[in-house]
Amino acid sequence: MEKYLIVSAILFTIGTIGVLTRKNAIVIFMCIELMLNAVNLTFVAFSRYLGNLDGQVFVFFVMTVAAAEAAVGLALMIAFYNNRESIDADDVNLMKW
Amino acid sequence: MSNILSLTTFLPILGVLLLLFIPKESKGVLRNVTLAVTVVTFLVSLLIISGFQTNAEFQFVENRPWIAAGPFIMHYNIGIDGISLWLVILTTFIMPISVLSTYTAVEEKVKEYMICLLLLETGMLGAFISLDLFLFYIFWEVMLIPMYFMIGIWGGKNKIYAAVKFFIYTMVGSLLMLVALVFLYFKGIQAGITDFSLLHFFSLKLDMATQIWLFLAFAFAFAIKVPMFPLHTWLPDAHTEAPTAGSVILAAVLLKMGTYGYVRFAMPLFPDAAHKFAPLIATLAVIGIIYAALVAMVQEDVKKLVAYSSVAHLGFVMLGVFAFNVEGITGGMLQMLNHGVSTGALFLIVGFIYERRHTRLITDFGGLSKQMPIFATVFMIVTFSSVGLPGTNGFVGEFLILIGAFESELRWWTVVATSGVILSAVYMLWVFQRVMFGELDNPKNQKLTDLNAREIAIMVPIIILIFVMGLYPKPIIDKMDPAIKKLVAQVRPASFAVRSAPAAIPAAPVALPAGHSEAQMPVGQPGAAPMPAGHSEAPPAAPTAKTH
Amino acid sequence: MFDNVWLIPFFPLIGFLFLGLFGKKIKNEAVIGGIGTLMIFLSFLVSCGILMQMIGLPPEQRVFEKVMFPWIHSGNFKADMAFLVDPLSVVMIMVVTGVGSLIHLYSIGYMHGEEGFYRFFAYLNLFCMSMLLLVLGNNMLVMFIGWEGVGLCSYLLIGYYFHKKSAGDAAKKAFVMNRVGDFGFLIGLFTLYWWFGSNHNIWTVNFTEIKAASHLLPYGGVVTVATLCFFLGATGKSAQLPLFTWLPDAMEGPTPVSALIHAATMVTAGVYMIGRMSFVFIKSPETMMVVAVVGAATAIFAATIGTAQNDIKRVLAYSTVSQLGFMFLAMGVGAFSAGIFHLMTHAFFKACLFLGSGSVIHSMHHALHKIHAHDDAQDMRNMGGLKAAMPITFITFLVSTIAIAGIPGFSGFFSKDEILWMAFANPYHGGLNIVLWGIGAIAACFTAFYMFRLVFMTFFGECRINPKAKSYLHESPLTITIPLMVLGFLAVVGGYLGMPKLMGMLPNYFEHWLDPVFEQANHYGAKYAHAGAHPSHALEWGLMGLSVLVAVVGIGIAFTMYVKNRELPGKFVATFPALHRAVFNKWYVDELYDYLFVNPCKAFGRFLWKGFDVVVVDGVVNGVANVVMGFGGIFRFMQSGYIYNYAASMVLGVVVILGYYIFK
Amino acid sequence: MDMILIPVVNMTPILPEIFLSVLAMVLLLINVFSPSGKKSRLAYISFVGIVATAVLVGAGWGCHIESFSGSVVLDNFATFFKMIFLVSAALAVLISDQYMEREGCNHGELYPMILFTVVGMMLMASGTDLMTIFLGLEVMSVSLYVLAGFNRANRKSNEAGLKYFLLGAFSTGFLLYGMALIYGATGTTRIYKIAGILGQMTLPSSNIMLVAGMLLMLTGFLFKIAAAPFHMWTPDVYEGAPTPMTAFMSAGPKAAGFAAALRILLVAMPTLQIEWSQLLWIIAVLTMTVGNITALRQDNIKRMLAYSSIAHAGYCLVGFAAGNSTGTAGILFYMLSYAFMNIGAFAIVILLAKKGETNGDVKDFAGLGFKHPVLAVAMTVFLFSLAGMPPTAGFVGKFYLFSGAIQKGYIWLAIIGVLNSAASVYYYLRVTVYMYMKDSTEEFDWVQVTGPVALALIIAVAGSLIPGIVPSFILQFAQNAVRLI
Amino acid sequence: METLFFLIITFVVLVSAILVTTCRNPINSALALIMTFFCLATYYVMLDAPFMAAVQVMVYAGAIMVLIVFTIMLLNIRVDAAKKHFHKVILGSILGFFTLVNTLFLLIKGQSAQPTGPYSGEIIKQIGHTELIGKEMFTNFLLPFEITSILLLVAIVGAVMLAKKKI
Repeated sequence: MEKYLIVSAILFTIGTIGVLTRKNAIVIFMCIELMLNAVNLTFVAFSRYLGNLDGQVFVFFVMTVAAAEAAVGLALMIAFYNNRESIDADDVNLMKW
Repeated sequence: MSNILSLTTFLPILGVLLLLFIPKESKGVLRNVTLAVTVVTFLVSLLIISGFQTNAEFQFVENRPWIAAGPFIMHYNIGIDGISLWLVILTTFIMPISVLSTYTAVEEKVKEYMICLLLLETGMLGAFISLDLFLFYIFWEVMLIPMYFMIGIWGGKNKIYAAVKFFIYTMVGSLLMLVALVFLYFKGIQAGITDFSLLHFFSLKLDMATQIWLFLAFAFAFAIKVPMFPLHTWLPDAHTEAPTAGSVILAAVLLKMGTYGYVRFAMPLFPDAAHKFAPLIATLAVIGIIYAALVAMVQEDVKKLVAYSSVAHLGFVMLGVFAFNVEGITGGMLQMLNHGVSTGALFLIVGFIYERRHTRLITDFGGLSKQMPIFATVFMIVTFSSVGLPGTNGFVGEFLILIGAFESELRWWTVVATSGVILSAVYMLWVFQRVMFGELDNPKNQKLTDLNAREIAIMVPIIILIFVMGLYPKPIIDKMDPAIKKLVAQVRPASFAVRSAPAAIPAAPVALPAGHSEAQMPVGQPGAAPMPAGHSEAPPAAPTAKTH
Repeated sequence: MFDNVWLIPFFPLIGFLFLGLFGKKIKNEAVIGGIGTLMIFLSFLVSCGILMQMIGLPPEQRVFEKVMFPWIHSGNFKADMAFLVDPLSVVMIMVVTGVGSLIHLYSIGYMHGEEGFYRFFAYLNLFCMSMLLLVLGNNMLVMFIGWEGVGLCSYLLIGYYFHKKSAGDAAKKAFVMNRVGDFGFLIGLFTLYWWFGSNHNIWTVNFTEIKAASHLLPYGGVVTVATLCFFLGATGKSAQLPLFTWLPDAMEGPTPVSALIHAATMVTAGVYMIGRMSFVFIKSPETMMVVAVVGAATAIFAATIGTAQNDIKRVLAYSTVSQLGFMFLAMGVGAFSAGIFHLMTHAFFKACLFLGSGSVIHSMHHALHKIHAHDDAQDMRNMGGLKAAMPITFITFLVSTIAIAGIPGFSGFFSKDEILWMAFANPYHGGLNIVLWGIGAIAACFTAFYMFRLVFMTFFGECRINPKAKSYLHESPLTITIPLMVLGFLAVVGGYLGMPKLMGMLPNYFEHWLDPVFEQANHYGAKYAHAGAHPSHALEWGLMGLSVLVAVVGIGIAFTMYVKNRELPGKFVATFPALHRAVFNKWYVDELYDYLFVNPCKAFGRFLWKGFDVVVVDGVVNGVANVVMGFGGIFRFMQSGYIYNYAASMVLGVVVILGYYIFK
Repeated sequence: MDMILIPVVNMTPILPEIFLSVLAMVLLLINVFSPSGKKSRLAYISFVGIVATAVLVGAGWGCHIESFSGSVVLDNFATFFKMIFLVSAALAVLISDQYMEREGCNHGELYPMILFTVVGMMLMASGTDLMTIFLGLEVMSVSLYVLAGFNRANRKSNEAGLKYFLLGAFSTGFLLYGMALIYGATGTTRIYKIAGILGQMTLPSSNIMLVAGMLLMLTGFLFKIAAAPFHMWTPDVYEGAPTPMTAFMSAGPKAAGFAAALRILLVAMPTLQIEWSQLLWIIAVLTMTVGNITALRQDNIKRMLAYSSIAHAGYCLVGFAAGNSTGTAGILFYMLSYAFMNIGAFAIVILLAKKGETNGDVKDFAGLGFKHPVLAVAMTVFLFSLAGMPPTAGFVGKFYLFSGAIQKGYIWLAIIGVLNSAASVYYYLRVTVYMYMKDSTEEFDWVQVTGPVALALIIAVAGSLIPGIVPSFILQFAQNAVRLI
Repeated sequence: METLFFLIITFVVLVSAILVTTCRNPINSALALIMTFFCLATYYVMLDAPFMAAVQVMVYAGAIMVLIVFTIMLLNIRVDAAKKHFHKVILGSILGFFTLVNTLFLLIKGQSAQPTGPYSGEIIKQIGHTELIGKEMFTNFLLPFEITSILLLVAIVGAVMLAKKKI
């Protein structure tokens, strides 16, 4: 089981780094999805190891959530793009200080 | 009759409700109604004096459940004793005068101004009558709000800075006090006390370390309000910018909150710590007296000068209060009243000339005596009252403070403080000279008119009080005497008895065991007989001495 | 009659209140002056009644206390509004009301036409009330009311011509210097009160109670501290070294004020106070010595300054300071009754002198006014030869001058000689006695010199006034001259009340009268007096002769310099310019005080305000606010608006939190 | 193949959620048939619906019903929080209409979204399973992303939505990872079971996986609460979002975050209290300080209120760190009063702003005090309540929060708290300074108070004042609520 | 054999994950992400969770990624500017490194619960994964399941509302 956990940890980290380094909002969102997937892997691994299915049910819900977020998030990005002709995260700084 | 304290306190709120229905264009009506409300409040408060029994107990007590949730139980618990009685009267007395003083001074936003005044009155009265620590804190803070607006809206050039500084400065102190208050409450819970009632906490015994911290927190809050050196800088700003009535109330009543806080809360609640810090506080008080006097001397703005003089006067009060004997505390209490009357009057006087000339710079005046003889007389009387001339009110308090402090451990402090008497004469007379004496050479001053009937009506009661309190203070002292004796007994920790004993018994070594025997005596019980300092002879001491 | 003692201060109080409140409405000066004078005269009548009653009592019963109402009662402290009638206070009330009445009367004429006439009389009445409270108070606190009250009136009256800056300055200076003294008074009071209370559980400020307990007081020690403090109070009120400079300045007030307050009554309060507490003062040999030395030093010091002044009133003022020095010398050598005696005689002749000078000034002023000249009406250099124009003034003035100079047969001789003799023969100060006597004698010589210089410059020689004004000089009206004559008469005969035993013609009524008051003091003094100091009669006669001689020498020098050989003063000045300048400028004491106290205080105050209060104290307050605001700025710019920054902050938080818990 | 037997479940605990969801769906339908100028009716309907829900919720007071095999519970704690959500939603609905009309938004979908948000928050408050809580949180978050970006035409609103979405989703990652670790360490996601398992562990704090899971999960909630250092989104999103939604966001979701975190930590992990209260101690200090100090330098009033809301989260964390009944009851009370005072303050901001959210600087308040005295007085009440001056609800709330810390022995935390609150006074006062003490030629003729806003203001003023003067009854409810979890 | 397979999959998943975060072109990132999802599905199969694998492929690789790619196409997003923000990269890497250290350490040091659950690999294989999941979901986790319906409704409404062209 531990190997899966480690893989998931690495994936989670890669996702985090992606969020921190990329500037395209969609890519950032993809990195977040990567993080969620890493968590999913953890859940499934634990679930398998512990022998109960709660974790896998959880994963199922996480996927739903991811889908919902994707829908709303991408809609937001489109709205943003409509106004600003850009989806660059660095352009999301009208408000600061 | 039993609700008379509540009635007095909340009458101004009723007045506010009344004012709300008066259109803001009818300024005269607004003024007269407010005046009527304050006068009625004053008259009602006179009933309190007549019903007041001369004893040490709290009277007109009302005790109603208010908040009870979780660990906290607060009551609407009010009552007065001799100490708070006169402060209540002072407040109700000053209010009509302040209202009257604004008849021409405030021409804009009259309605709001009057509402602020009335709210302020309720806040001040509430703080003086609260016997529940939490209730006290509420009123203590509530007072800030109307005062803040009074300074900020109707103030002078730098009003915003002054108002905000006043507010935040006071707030910092009182919030720390709040922490201490809650801490104290939890200590009380451990000792079986179930609510915030002040009287219950008087019997609470705390260890020294706790007392020290709590005392410091309380003392800090009160010291800001007093204000004591070096926490005084908000005061000159606030006073200078505030409208006349604001300054009057600030000086006459609000500053008393600080000293009253010491007398009512900080000292009896934490007697040991109070004694421990007495030298420190006395030092600050004395520094305040001298320092404020020196600074006042060189002021260019009359109002600022009076503000600094307040710092000096309040320094005297603190010195007296921390003498821990009847004379000192009585003197302190009297000085609080005196300062309320005379410094209030000084601010009124400054207000009069400011209204006429729209300047307060000393150099803009000179020779006004010629043009305004009545004003000159009034100013002079008040000046000498402030200086503490015997026969005026200022003397009685100052003298009792000094003699009380001299009797106590604070002898050398007293000597220094007494020199403040000289300095007060210097700065007050100097300003009087520069404003009133000399040639009337400024053409603008040559058109000045003397006081009108309203202004005289404002000053007459004050002047009468100045002399009455100076020549026959006995009724006032008598009413507060039992309460002060009780207080002195309360703030008299065992360790202090040890120190004062040698003075009473010539054979010094004998005194130590005497102190021990007294240490077992329950300190601060309401019923404990008041024992003037130096009376603590302990007969069992002699046999013990033989064993040495 | 004793029961009615309260009437004595009460009448002037009524006068004050009436004139103060309604005086402005009364346009008739005669009514105002009449009321003012009547009130104090009524007090005088009551005082006479009391005197009569007291004379009728045996000496040991001549003490009476009258409690009016309780005043300050708090804890151990008790002070009532109460009066003490004893021989000492009777002497004082007689002087105050007597001289006071005369001066009131005088003022009606002198103040004629002044703006604020009513105000003057109101203040004068208030002063009388305060002074009477001072002398009648049965405890230190009532005394202190009077003590400060007279200071207040002095302030008001010196500042009577408030439009003059110098008047305002002088008034303030007087009050502040008095306050310095009051500081001492208070500390002395505290010390005594505290010592009795904490050691013997006697908490009192009452004179009779202190007197009854005074046997408990130790010699020296705490008593020295207390009495020195009291003495500081006395120096302030009575213009002794080092607090004397206000008195000459106080001459800015109208002349009757100078006569009443700054010569006859108020300034003697310090002497009275020491007399009242003689039983305490005597317990401290050190203090006694200090009092004597300060008295003697003041006497000579002021006298020297008096020799070089040209303002007629200033000369008299320095003379007053000097005479007060004599009184303190008397007190310091234990000659209490002699001191009080000199107080009384001095009240007569110095009041007369001042009123006389007032009469001169009045006349000069009118004359100069008529011709619209702006010469100084008080400058002696503008006078001369006035004896012809103003005979009554001249004669009374001359009589008083002789009295103050100490020519036998006049009142000043008796009292001053008694003091000088006691300075020499007192049993307390050992070897210092001769010095004290010597200084006193030289001061007496100076006194005679400058007083006659004054007389010669004013009344003799040719008239130096503006010739056009000369014809307008005339004698003053009756309201002015009557008091002059009465006082002149008293200046002559007053001394016979206290004729030295030595002369044996009359018993020393005065000393006998005061015996009950000072008996105890003398008793205490005997404890440490040098036994056997009993100089012979011959010596006493000899010294008396010597003191007369020095007076005559003084007069002689004055005559030589100012009548016979007018060039001498100029030559003298030319020979010793520095000395003259120093003396003329009052030894630069005022400048010294400015330099030592006034200016540093102001500078320090300014520093505390601008440098400390605004910069340091408020600086800290505002500094805290600014630091907080500064952090606000920093935090604000951390809020960059970039998502990656925000995310980084979150990750950082997570990493730190996790790291701490994992690796702790 | 067996049939899956769907168990018979007690629906009582989620009746309000069901009711609100149905209402929201109905509203969606009504919206479709409402012409674009007549969307206000949706506001009224949803207000009435919320009031009805409140009655429904109130009826559940005193019950303790677990249902859905331990996924959800109806207890006083949940009820109290649901009331807070409903209050904030009701006030938000009342103030939305006028704003949206002015800004020219089609606000038909707004009200269903608000209701869905409330459903999510309610599930967070009453959920006893990490999954329920997580899904509640997501329902709430997703709706909030939409609400923040609701004004599509406005660039700031777009940006707010996007920022909130990206950061929110990011924080969800951590939250989930934490939940995964807890699941791994305990083998379950049911809060009561976790409590049981932890109770049996000898030294739960030595299990790093458990502690780390708890911490990671906590960071997720701290993000919603807007606690430092997870607070950075707050000012930007609050500034950009449509003002009524800012108001709503500052009150409701914050409370929901507290509800979930409180329930998980207090019920499931009391044995780890040393760890989490230590952490919260520091975070409380950071949050208060950063919030207050930064707010000092703000000119835009929405942004200032955003920083102030960070600070207020800090105050609540003080009570949270204490973790005793006084402190937690304080949080409950405070969140309720905060809903009143903060939404009230935002209501005034809405009234004062002009189209396009201009006129939103503190200095634009100049002269309001005497031109619109009633509004100014109301604003003053809100500000003083936010500042914690007696006799307002804000004071009593703070009093209880700090008292909790003192009771727990965290004196210094309380002291830092009060010092912060003293500093905060400055920026609240600044608004009153402008309102009353600065003159302006502005006539404020565009300011008009419509009925719903007036109603909201009245409710808000009453809610900020009355609990300050007679706080006892609400405090007792709060005490009851925390006693039973 | 299984270990080798695992290693290969792990290699692929890591490489594709890194590609997600490094590819300049969002489309490439998206494709890499799809690859990652597939690998994860493989893991799920290896962990006896075939149903999850199926869902993973359908929901993630199918629905979500299609959505994302569609959006990328729709918005016609250009390649990231050549200029890299190095401070961002460095900051991100450092923080990432510490995150990794923390996570790995806690995973290794932490103790998971005892495997006491009823569903061992054999039972799953015997009854069938899908059925078990379904059973769990409709009994124990009925409420969360219902909530997802609301969630999806919210998402739909929100997305439509935000993205529709003209209101």
